[in-house]
Amino acid sequence: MSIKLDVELAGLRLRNPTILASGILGISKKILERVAKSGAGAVTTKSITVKPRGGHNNPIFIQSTKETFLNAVGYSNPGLKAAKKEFEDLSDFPIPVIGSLVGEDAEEFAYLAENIKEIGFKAIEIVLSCPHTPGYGLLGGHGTPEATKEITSAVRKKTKLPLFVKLSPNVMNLGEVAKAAEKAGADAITAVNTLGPGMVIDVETAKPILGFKVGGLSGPALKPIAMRCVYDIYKAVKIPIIGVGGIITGKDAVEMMMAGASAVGIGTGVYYRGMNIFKEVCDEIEEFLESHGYSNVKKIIGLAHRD
Amino acid sequence: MSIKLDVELAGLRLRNPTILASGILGISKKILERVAKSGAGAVTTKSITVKPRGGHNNPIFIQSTKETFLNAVGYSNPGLKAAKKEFEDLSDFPIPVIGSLVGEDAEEFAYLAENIKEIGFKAIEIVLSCPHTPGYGLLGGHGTPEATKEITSAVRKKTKLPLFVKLSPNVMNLGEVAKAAEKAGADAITAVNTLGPGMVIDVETAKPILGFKVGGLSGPALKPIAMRCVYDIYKAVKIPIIGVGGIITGKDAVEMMMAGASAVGIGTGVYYRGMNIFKEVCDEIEEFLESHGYSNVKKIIGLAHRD
Amino acid sequence: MEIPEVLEIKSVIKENYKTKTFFFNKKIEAEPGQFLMVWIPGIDEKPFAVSFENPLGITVGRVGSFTTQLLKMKKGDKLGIRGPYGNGFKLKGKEICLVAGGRGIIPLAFLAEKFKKVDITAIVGANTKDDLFFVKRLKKYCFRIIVVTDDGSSGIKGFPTDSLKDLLEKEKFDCVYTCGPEIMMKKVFDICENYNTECQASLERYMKCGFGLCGQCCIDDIRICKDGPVFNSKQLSKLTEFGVFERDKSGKKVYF
Amino acid sequence: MEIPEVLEIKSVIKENYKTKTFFFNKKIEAEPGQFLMVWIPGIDEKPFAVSFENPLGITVGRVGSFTTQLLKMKKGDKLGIRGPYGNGFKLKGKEICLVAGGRGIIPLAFLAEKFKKVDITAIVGANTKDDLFFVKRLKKYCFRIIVVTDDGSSGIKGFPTDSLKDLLEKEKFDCVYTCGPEIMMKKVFDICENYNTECQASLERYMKCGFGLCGQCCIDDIRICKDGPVFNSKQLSKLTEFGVFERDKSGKKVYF
Ligand SMILES: Cc1cc2nc3c(=O)[nH]c(=O)nc-3n(C[C@H](O)[C@H](O)[C@H](O)COP(=O)(O)OP(=O)(O)OC[C@H]3O[C@@H](n4cnc5c(N)ncnc54)[C@H](O)[C@@H]3O)c2cc1C
Ligand SMILES: Cc1cc2nc3c(=O)[nH]c(=O)nc-3n(C[C@H](O)[C@H](O)[C@H](O)COP(=O)(O)OP(=O)(O)OC[C@H]3O[C@@H](n4cnc5c(N)ncnc54)[C@H](O)[C@@H]3O)c2cc1C
Ligand SMILES: Cc1cc2nc3c(=O)[nH]c(=O)nc-3n(C[C@H](O)[C@H](O)[C@H](O)COP(=O)(O)O)c2cc1C
Ligand SMILES: Cc1cc2nc3c(=O)[nH]c(=O)nc-3n(C[C@H](O)[C@H](O)[C@H](O)COP(=O)(O)O)c2cc1C
Ligand code: FES
Ligand code: FES
Repeated sequence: MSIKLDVELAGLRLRNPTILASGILGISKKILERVAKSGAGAVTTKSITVKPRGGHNNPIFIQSTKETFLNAVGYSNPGLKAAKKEFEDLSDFPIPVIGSLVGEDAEEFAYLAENIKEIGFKAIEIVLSCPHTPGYGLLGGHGTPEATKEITSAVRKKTKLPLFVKLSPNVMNLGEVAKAAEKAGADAITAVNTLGPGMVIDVETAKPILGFKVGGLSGPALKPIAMRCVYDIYKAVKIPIIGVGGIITGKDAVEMMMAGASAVGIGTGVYYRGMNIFKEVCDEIEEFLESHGYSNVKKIIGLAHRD
Repeated sequence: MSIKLDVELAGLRLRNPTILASGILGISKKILERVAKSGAGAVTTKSITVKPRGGHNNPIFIQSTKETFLNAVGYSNPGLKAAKKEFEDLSDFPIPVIGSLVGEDAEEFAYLAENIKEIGFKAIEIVLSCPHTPGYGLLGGHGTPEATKEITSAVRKKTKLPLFVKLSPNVMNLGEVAKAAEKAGADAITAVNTLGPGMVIDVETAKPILGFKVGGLSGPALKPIAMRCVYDIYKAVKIPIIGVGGIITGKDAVEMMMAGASAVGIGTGVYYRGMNIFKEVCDEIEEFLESHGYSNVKKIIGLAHRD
Repeated sequence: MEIPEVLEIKSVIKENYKTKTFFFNKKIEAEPGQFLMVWIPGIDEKPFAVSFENPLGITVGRVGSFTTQLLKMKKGDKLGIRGPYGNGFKLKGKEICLVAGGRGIIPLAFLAEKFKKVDITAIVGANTKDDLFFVKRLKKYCFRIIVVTDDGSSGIKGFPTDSLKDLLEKEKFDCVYTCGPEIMMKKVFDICENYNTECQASLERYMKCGFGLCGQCCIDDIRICKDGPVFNSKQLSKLTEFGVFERDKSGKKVYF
Repeated sequence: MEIPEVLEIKSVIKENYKTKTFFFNKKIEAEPGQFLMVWIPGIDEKPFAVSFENPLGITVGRVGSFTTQLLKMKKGDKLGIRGPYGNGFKLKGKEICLVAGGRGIIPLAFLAEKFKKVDITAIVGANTKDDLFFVKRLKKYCFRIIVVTDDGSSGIKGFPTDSLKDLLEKEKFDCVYTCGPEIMMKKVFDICENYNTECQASLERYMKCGFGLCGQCCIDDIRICKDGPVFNSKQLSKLTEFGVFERDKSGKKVYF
C-alpha cells in the first residue's frame, strides 16, 4: 500500500503534515533550508516585529523538568527591514515558508502584513498568544475574542495570503477565540503557543533562572493541554488547525490529527530528537497508517469527534 | 544544628510544611490517619459537596505523559451528611485536618461551611478552581476576582475557622484573584489546583480516554506553572500561601517556599514516591537547610523576592 | 505509564450462560490475584482479575451494565487494558486449599495453574449448577475438587464454608486461599483462625484509579488496589471493616 | 537537564590585567573546544570555553558589561554552569600546530594539556605584552612556542598568521588548530588550504540557548553551539559566512 502523507492547509499543499514551529531555529533562510532537507512539510520563521529586538537577557530557554522547557526569548529578531532582506528570495525554497508576524496592536500587525508583501512567504501567521513579552500577546491583551477579531480583520484587509492565527492554551474559552478569528477572515488556527508562563527558581541563590524570570512552557508535557485546545477548536470552527505543543513522535502527531489538526507544528521536539525529527515523525505516521489500514493521512483528521 | 521544620499557617501550627492535597486518598478518617503516620504536617479531605456524587465514569485518572497526570474525578464524595459522620470525631487526630468544601454558588458554599461546624476540622479550604466539573470551579465561573470575592465573603460569615481559598493556575491575573480572596476574608491561599484541562486520545480507537474526555493536569510538569502562580500571589497578598503542584522532592518544596509558600501540598507525588513521600520530603528539606546554614524552614519563605 | 493499552480480542470462550473469557494477542506476567483495569473505549472502565497470562485472558461474569456490555464484545473488538495492579497470592507450604465462591474462582483457577506443583484441594461454591465454570480447568491442577451448590443441583448441597470446616476437622493445610463474596471470605477467615490455619483472601472494593491515589478502594487504612487485593491472616485480623461494609462509587458506606 | 547548576567559586587566579581564571569545586570531562554557559544569578548568561576540567575552571577576559561583572566575582561567590556543550577539537596525527589569537588561547591551552603526548608547536598572538597569558601553561606541553605581538613588546612583532606561513614553508603539520578573532582564523584557514594542511577552528557566534534550538548562533545552515563550535577544513570550506559576518543579539548581521 502506498500511503499518502500530503495534506492541504488553507490552500497550501504540504508534502507532509509536519511544520517547524515559530521561534525554533528560524533565524535565516539557510537554516530553514536545512530544516526543509530534514523532512519538514513547511517551516515557520521566527516572529518578525517592526523594529529589531534583542530580546530578554539570558537564560532565555531552560529545561524546567524532564518534559518541560520554559522560554522567554522576548521576540528577538532583527526587525522587518532585515527580514525582508533575509527572505527576499524564496523562489527556490522547496516547501512553503510561513512568515510569523507579531505586533503590539492591530495597526502594527496590519503594517507588517502590508510590508512583507515582497517576500515569498506562502502564508502569514499572526501571533496573539505569547505569555512573556510585555506589550505583546497575552501581556498585550491579545488573547480575547474581541482583540483577536480586531487584529485579524486588520491584517485580513492587507493581505491575500493564507492567514493563520496563533492562539494561547491559557485561554479557557478557546473555541470562542477561534471563532472570532474565523469570522474575521482567518484561514487557519495555529494552536497552541507556549503555556503559562512558568518559573524555575534556583534554590542555591533563590533567584529565578530565566532572564525575564518567567517563560512560556513547551515540550512533551504540553501535549495533553494542546490536545484539548485543538479538540475544542475543531468543534468550534470549520477552518483547518495546525496542532502545536509537545509533538515528539509520530504517535503524538496522529493523536493531534485525530483531535482535529490538519497539520502539526514541532518546536521543542527538535531538542529531543534533533532536526531529523521531521523525517522520523513522518516515517512513524506512515507506519501507523499502514498498520492500521489508512491509505491517506487526511482520513484521520478529526476522527476523535466521531461517535 | 537542630533544624526547625514547623511552620505557622493562618494560626495553625504544622509540625512540618507538607500537606496532603485534596482529592488524593482523603476518603476516610482512617486513610488520613495513615497519611499522618507517613509524616505529613496536615491533611486535606476530598472535597465535600452537599449531595453525594458518584463522579465521572472511569477512567477518572490517567497518566498523560511521564510527568503529567490528568484527572476528572468529578468530585465523587458521599456528601455532607456522610462527611459529618466520617469525620465526626477528630479529637485524637495527630495533625490538623483541613476540610475541603465545594459548592455551585456562594449560597451552597456558605451552607457547607455552616453545616460542618460540628466536625473537628482545623481549617476549611474552599475550591474555586476545578477545571473539569460542570457547575463547579472554572466551569461554574468561580475563577474571577468577583466570584472569588462573593463566595469567600459568604463563607467567611459562616465560619471562624481559618479559611483557605484554592485557586486555579489557568487564570492569568492570579494576583488579582488572590487579592479579592484576601479582601473578602481569606486566611490563606492554596495555589494551585490542576491545570487545563487536558486530553489524551487513544489512537487505536480515536477515543478520548478519560470518562469525562478532559481532565485537570497534575504532576511534576505542573511545578513550573505552580511556581509562577505562587510567586505572583506572594507579590499580591499578605496572607500565607500553600504551594501545590508537582512537588515531588524536598528540593521542589524548598523552591516553592522560596517562591513564597509557607507550606506545600502534595498530591500526585504520592504516585511517584508512595505515601512515605511526606517523611522523605521533610528529610530532604532538613538536609537542604542544614547544608545551607538555615536553622529554620521559615527563613526560606519568599526568599526569591529579595534582591 | 498508567494508561490503557488497547488490545484486540483474539478469541472469546463461553464459560457459562453469563460468563465469558476474552483472550488477547499478548503475553503478560502476573501473580494470581493481580488485576487489570479494563476499558470499553468511550464507555467505562472496571477491574477484572488476571485469568490467564499467556495469552492474556480475562473472565467476565454478568453483574450490571458494564459487564453486560463487556459480554457483548466479539473477536476483533478492542478493549483497553491497564495493569496488572496490586499484589498477588503467595505460595505457602505444600498442601493448600482453595475456597471459591461464585466468580471468585477466576483468580483461584489461575492460582492453581501457577501453583500446580503443590497439593491442591479446591472447594468450589456456586448458587446452582448453571453458575459453575472453570471446574474442568481446576481439575488439571487439583488432586481433589469439592463442588458445593446452594441448591444441591451439583455436588454437595450447602455452603463452601461448611465443606471447609469439615476438611479442617480432619486435615491440616499450610494455607487456605479464598475469593468470593465478602461474607463468605469473612467466614472462611474466621474458620481458619479457629483451626489455626493461615489464610489469604482477595478482597474487592469499588475501584477507580487502580494505582493507589484516589482513595476510592480503601478498607480501613488500606488501599485494596495497591496494598492488596490479597491479604494474609495477620492483615485480615486488623481490618475492622472486613465483612462489615464497602463503599459505592461516591464513597458512601454500603453495609453487607 | 538544560539548567544551570550553581557552583561556588573555589579560587580565582589573575592571568593578566583583564583576565582571570575561576575554579569550581567540581570535576568534569570535556573535550577541548567545548564550552559552558555561565550564569551570573539574576544578571545574564554567556558562553565560555572549558579551560580546566579537574577542577573545572573557566578563564574570562574583559570585553563588555557581562565579563566586567564576572571578573568582579570572588572566592565563595556563586555562578551557574550549564554544559559542556558542542563538539571539541579532534586529535589528528603526531605533529600539530596551534594558532591562538587573544583569548583564543583558552581552549588551545586546554587542548595542549589534553593532547600533550604529541609534538605541539604553539603560535601565540596578542596585541601587546600585557595581553599575554597562559604562555607558561603552554610551555609544559609544547616543545616550541612562538610568541607574536602586534607591537613587538614580546616575542616577534607581527601577526600569528605570518608566523604560521613561515612555519608551513619549512615544515609539515598533521593539523593546525586555531582559535581567536574570526578574521585571523579565516586567514589561518586560507593559509592551511594553500599548504594543503588540515585545519580545525573554533568559531564564535552570539549564543543564547547553547543546545541547538533557538537558532541564534547560526552560521550558514550550521548551529555553532550544537554542530560546532569546532569545524574542520572540509566544513569550513563550505561556510559562506565564515569571516564575513556574524549576528548580534537580535540576529542582525554585523559584518567583520
Ligand atoms: C480486584 C477485583 C477483581 C475483579 N475480578 C473480576 C473478574 O475477574 N471477573 C469479573 O467478572 N468480575 C471481577 N470483579 C468485579 C467486577 O469489577 C464487577 O463485577 C464489575 O465492575 C461490575 O460492573 P457492572 O457495571 O457490571 O455492575 P454494577 O451494576 O455497576 O455493579 C455491581 C457491583 O459490582 C461492583 N462494582 C461495580 N463497579 C465496580 C468497580 N469499579 N470496582 C469494583 N467493584 C465494582 C460493586 O460491588 C457493585 O455493587 C473484580 C473486582 C475487583 C475489585
Ligand atoms: C564558544 C564560545 C566560547 C567562548 N569562550 C570564552 C572564554 O573562554 N573566555 C572568554 O573570556 N570569552 C569567551 N567567549 C566570549 C565571551 O562569551 C564574550 O566575550 C562575552 O559574552 C562578552 O560579553 P560582555 O557582556 O562582556 O560583552 P558585550 O559588550 O556584550 O559583547 C562584546 C562582544 O562579545 C560577543 N558576545 C557578547 N555576548 C555574547 C554571547 N551571548 N555569545 C557569544 N558572544 C557574545 C559579541 O561578539 C560582542 O560583540 C566565548 C564565546 C563563545 C561563543
Ligand atoms: C525557544 C522558543 C521560542 C519560541 N518563539 C516563538 C515565536 O517567536 N513566535 C511564536 O509564535 N511562537 C514561539 N514559540 C512557541 C512555539 O512556536 C510553539 O508554539 C511552542 O513551543 C509549543 O510547541 P512545542 O512543545 O513543540 O515546542 C517559541 C517556542 C520556543 C521553545
Ligand atoms: C486524582 C485527583 C483528585 C483531585 N481532587 C481534588 C478535589 O477534590 N479538590 C481539590 O481541591 N483538588 C483536587 N485535586 C487537585 C490537587 O489537590 C492538587 O491541587 C493538584 O493535583 C496539583 O498538585 P499535584 O501536582 O501535587 O498533584 C485532585 C487532584 C488529583 C490528582
Ligand atoms: S482505586 Fe484509587 S486508590 Fe485504589
Ligand atoms: S545558541 Fe541557540 S541554537 Fe545555538
